[in-house]
Amino acid sequence: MLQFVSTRFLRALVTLFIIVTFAFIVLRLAGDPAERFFDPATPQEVVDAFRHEWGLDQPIWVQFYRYIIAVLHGDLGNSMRENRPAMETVLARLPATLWIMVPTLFLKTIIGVAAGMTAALYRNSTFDRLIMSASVFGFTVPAFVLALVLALIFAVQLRWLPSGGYATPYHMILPIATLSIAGAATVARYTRSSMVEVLGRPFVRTAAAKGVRSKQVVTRHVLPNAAIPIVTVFGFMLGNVVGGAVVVESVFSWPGIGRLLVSSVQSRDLAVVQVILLLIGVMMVFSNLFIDLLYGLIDPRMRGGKTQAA
Amino acid sequence: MKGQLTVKNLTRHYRLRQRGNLFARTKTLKAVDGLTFDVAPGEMLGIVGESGSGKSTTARLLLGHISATSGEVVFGGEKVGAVPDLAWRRMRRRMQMIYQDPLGALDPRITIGEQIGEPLIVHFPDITRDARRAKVRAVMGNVGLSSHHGDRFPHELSGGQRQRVIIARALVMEPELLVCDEPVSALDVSVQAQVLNVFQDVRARNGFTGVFISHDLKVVRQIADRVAVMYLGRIVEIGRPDEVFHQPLHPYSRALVSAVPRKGRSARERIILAGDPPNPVNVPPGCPFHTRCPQVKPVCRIERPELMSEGGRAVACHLVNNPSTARVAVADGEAA
Amino acid sequence: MTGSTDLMDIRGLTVEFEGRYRFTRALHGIDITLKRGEALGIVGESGCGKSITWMAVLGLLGRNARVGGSARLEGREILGADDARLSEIRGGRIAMIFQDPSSSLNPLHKIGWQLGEALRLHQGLTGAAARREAERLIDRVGIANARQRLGEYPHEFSGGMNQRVMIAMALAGNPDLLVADEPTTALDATIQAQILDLLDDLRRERNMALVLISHDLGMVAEMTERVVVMYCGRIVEDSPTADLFDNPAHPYTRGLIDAIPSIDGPRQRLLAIPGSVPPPDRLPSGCTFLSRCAVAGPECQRAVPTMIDAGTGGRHRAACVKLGDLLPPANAHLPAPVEIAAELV
Amino acid sequence: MAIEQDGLSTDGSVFTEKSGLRAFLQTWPPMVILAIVWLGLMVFIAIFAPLLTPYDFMAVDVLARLKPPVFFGGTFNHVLGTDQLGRDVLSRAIASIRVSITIALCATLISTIVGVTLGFIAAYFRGWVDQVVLTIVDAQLAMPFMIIAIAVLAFLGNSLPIFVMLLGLYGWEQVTRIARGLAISANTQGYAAAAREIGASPGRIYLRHILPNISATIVIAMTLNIPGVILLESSLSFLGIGLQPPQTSLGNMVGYGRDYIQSAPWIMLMPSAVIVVTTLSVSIMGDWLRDRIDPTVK
Repeated sequence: MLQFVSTRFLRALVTLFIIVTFAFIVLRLAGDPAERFFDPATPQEVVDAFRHEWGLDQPIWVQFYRYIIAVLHGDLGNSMRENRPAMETVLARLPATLWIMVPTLFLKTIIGVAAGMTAALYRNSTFDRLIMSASVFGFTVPAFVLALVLALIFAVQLRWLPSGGYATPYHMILPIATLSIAGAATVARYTRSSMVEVLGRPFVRTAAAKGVRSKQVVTRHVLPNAAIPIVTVFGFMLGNVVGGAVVVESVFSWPGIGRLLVSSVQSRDLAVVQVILLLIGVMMVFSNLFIDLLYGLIDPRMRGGKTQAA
Repeated sequence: MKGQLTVKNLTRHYRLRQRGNLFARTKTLKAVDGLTFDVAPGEMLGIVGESGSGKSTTARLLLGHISATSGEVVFGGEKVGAVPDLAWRRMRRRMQMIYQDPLGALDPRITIGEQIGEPLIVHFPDITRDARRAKVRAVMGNVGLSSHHGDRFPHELSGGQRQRVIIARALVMEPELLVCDEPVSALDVSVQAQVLNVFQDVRARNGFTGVFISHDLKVVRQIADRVAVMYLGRIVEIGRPDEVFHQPLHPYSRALVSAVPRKGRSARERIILAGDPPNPVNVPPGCPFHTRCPQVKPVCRIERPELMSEGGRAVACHLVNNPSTARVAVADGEAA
Repeated sequence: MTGSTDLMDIRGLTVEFEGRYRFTRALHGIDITLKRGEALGIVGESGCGKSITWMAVLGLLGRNARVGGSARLEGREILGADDARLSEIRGGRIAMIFQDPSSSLNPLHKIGWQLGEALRLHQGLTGAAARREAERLIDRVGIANARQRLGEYPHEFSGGMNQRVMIAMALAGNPDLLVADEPTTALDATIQAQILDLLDDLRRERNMALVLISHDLGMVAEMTERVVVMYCGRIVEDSPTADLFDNPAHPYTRGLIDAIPSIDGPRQRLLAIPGSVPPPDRLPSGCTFLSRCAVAGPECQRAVPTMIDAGTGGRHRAACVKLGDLLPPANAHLPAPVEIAAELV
Repeated sequence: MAIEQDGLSTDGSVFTEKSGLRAFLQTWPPMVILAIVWLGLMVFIAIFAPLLTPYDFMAVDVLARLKPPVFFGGTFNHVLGTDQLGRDVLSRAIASIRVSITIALCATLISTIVGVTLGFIAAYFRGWVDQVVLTIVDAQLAMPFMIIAIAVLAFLGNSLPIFVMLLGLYGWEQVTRIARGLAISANTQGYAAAAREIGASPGRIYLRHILPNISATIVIAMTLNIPGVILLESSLSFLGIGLQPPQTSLGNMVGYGRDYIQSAPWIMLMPSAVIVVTTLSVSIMGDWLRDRIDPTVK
């Protein structure tokens, strides 16, 4: 088990390193930022000072080394717009994003798993077709369309809910609803296909043949096995929520990280963009690590360390 | 044209790593551990054994599909290598293999006729289309496929017909050596009989040297001139099928033969071995079979018996080769 | 109930599977009667409906199957029984084990848990009592070190060991009938011998009926008292085991016997049945064996043959209209059908 | 038909036919037919867009601003109304469909080529090359592509070629995994092993044997990738970091229309509907293709 954990941990570190390297490469590919962001009229000293601050006058590998060190210290430059460390700017916006992400994760998991399970158990019934059609619809509708349509109905027409802002709990409802509907659709689809696959495996037949009631076959034998693939795609689903948050926050004027990202891109506040990129990377890597460990906990085959032909 | 196949001290070890682990010690799996045998020109050698005995690894080693850890395979005076160079390609023309799963070994998107002709395209690019077609038709006739099958796709044929296609594809090169790995195991009894008959017919016609691997003793007896019994990567007994199957000398061969069901015998007469074969990663010291042998003697746990031949028959067992030593060792063991 | 009553009585069992365009019949009316403690073998090549018969009886076929006919356990109909009654029968009266034991056990649960579940369901045992009984059963099926092994997972067991666990689980409900569906197909020869030996012992010691489904005629011959031969979803021959091998009546049975190479006796060319088993949607009309039969005549096309007496005492029956012509020269081999004739599809 | 149970039947196979309509509907579900018709229409529009637009999609007509569609008080001059600059919504939608569909197809083509190439390289070399490819795949999976795309656009700016190349990286990892997996399984026990045994060269094995065999699965993966690309493109354009004016795309239209959600919702609803119906159609068709054609899911 210790070896299992250490291997996973090492893999997470490698992934993190790749993401950091990626951020660095993109940064450098963009060319000399000094030339991009100062118009030719800017005094040379200002440009040079900027270059020096970013270490742009050093050889590339020194820049990379310094970059890594800086990243490790959490020192990622200043936000040009707010003139304070980019990290601070981003962290200030984090709570708003978590306020909609965490409820969304819960909601979509519960709704998605329940719907997917029911669909799998009553496969090819009208109910199954209904759920599956709804789920296809749920994940092919772009988040911004869904957000706008919900806003149009509940805010503009019915005037039940506010169309944007960050003041009362009511403001949370539409963003969360938008993200949950799309997310639940994906979860339902995975759950169904995973359940259907497990239902066809020989040990399910064995359980039925030894006299386990249908209901218990599902709860005791099928569900734990179906959970494995569902858990493994959870990281991917988290990514979906993060991606969707960017759009939804923009539509509902929700002051979270997603909206910050978009506005920073538009105003070319690269330091902030970079911090957000790395922050999301770290979050994703650790949630994937957590999922891997969870996976090992559910499935005894993963932790046994059984030898296998190379 | 035939050639002699000589195998000397052939060994294939695999290094194993703990699954999903970067730091673990590696272990060695001895899939094939010191095989020595020859197959005379035109002879068919059968190899029997259970899973993990190294039969399939042997097949791939013989054809240079994988490289040997040590030892060598010589066919018709030329060493069989595993590096895909010019010599390897030249050897490929002379040696062919037949697989267990006929559907998997055929490309589902290419017609039967083209697949049978493919070795010709690969090795003799200059041959004309018509000559190739004629050759393919002739070979198909030999294995009992009619020419209209040539335009079909593998999924349109039955299991037995597919296996005939595999045989035809191997035969189109007029190979001098044919290695067959469980060629009839996936087939139903009635179809298995058809394919075995095809084997005998094409052998009578083409006269290649052959190695026939199977877990089914009855099938091997039907087809082979000599049979080798493998256990944990080693040959424990080798001889003519009638001798080995009627008077097996090695205790393992004896158990294997007694496990073959036959009518008019009660199930009670089987020799039941205890336990599973050991994992090839942990081959026990001494005789590899001693953990399950009903007649185990103390010497078997210490000393590995050599394969000793006597008049075309060879056994690797202390009890058979050197009964006196075994007895003495027993006495020693009791004294100690 | 006395020992002489029939344990199972299957009448006119049909199964149809839903395809894209239509339902295709896979079983065409199966009749099997099974006595208490009897060992019955069911043989036939793959696709003949051997397993489907018993899966249908236990209601283990999926939703896309339509089952018809009747199956009575001690006179009570069990086809179409509700979930509660079916779960009492499954494992409690009729237990079933399958081929490929390693994937037939739940990979996420310990062996002891899986065995305990069966004990709780059929004997109401829990806690220490269940544990003791589980240890006893595991020990009985020949797994050493029972206490420790119960805490392990199926992937830590070999295929043969897993099949022993399956058998122990089947015994947990003290069933009257054990259906073993190709129990040794995935196992090595020496392990196969161990499992068969165990099944034979258990059957005798518990006076349990055994249905052994296998494609291996030799294995069935050793293990059973009576054999049913199936072909294309029908029973073509039903006979006491000894009689079947001495006087095979149906040409298909003869073909099967002749197609197996022998381990002793003179080595001779095999007499193969030409062609292969047709899929259920491409059966010929009349006798389904017609296209592969060496002795078929025009009368075979007229109707599906019924089961008629093929020997003395009415215990040996076969479904072949040529039976009368075939019977006299018993034991004589049929003429070799075709050399390696081109197969026509 | 003879009665089966009494054993006097002469039938071979016994079938219970489903009714003709039921069989037809199970083979060709109505949704699938609708999806195919819609996609055909989209492709038709994408090809013949310049011939179909009643107005130049950039033509500004200040006198006809924010005209509603027909049946909502509008006239037949502008069937779907006009936007805030008086541009014809129908013409803009047709031009946008052309741009969006073209981008989606190009991007998917790029990602498929990248994916198959990397998958084959990994399968052919195995060993550390394989490990490197797998690690990159893992890293790609670990990051939401949306975030990567936004970051890249922020740093590199967004010209059309960069935008298409970037979208072309969406979904490559799925194709790589599929191609690698199928190639390895064909190599270890299947027809590719047999071809190598015969003596065929790697080029012959991969191009003549493996590629044709996995093409069905790859095409299906491509089909299922298209909705993702459309969503990504329209989301980015919606946020104003994707395609820039005067270029127009469906997401772009929604983005600019959202300011008029109260006064002129049709500007936003029309392109939204096209996006939804198109992605829906592609998904429905992809699922249907997978169920019907792909042998690996059976």
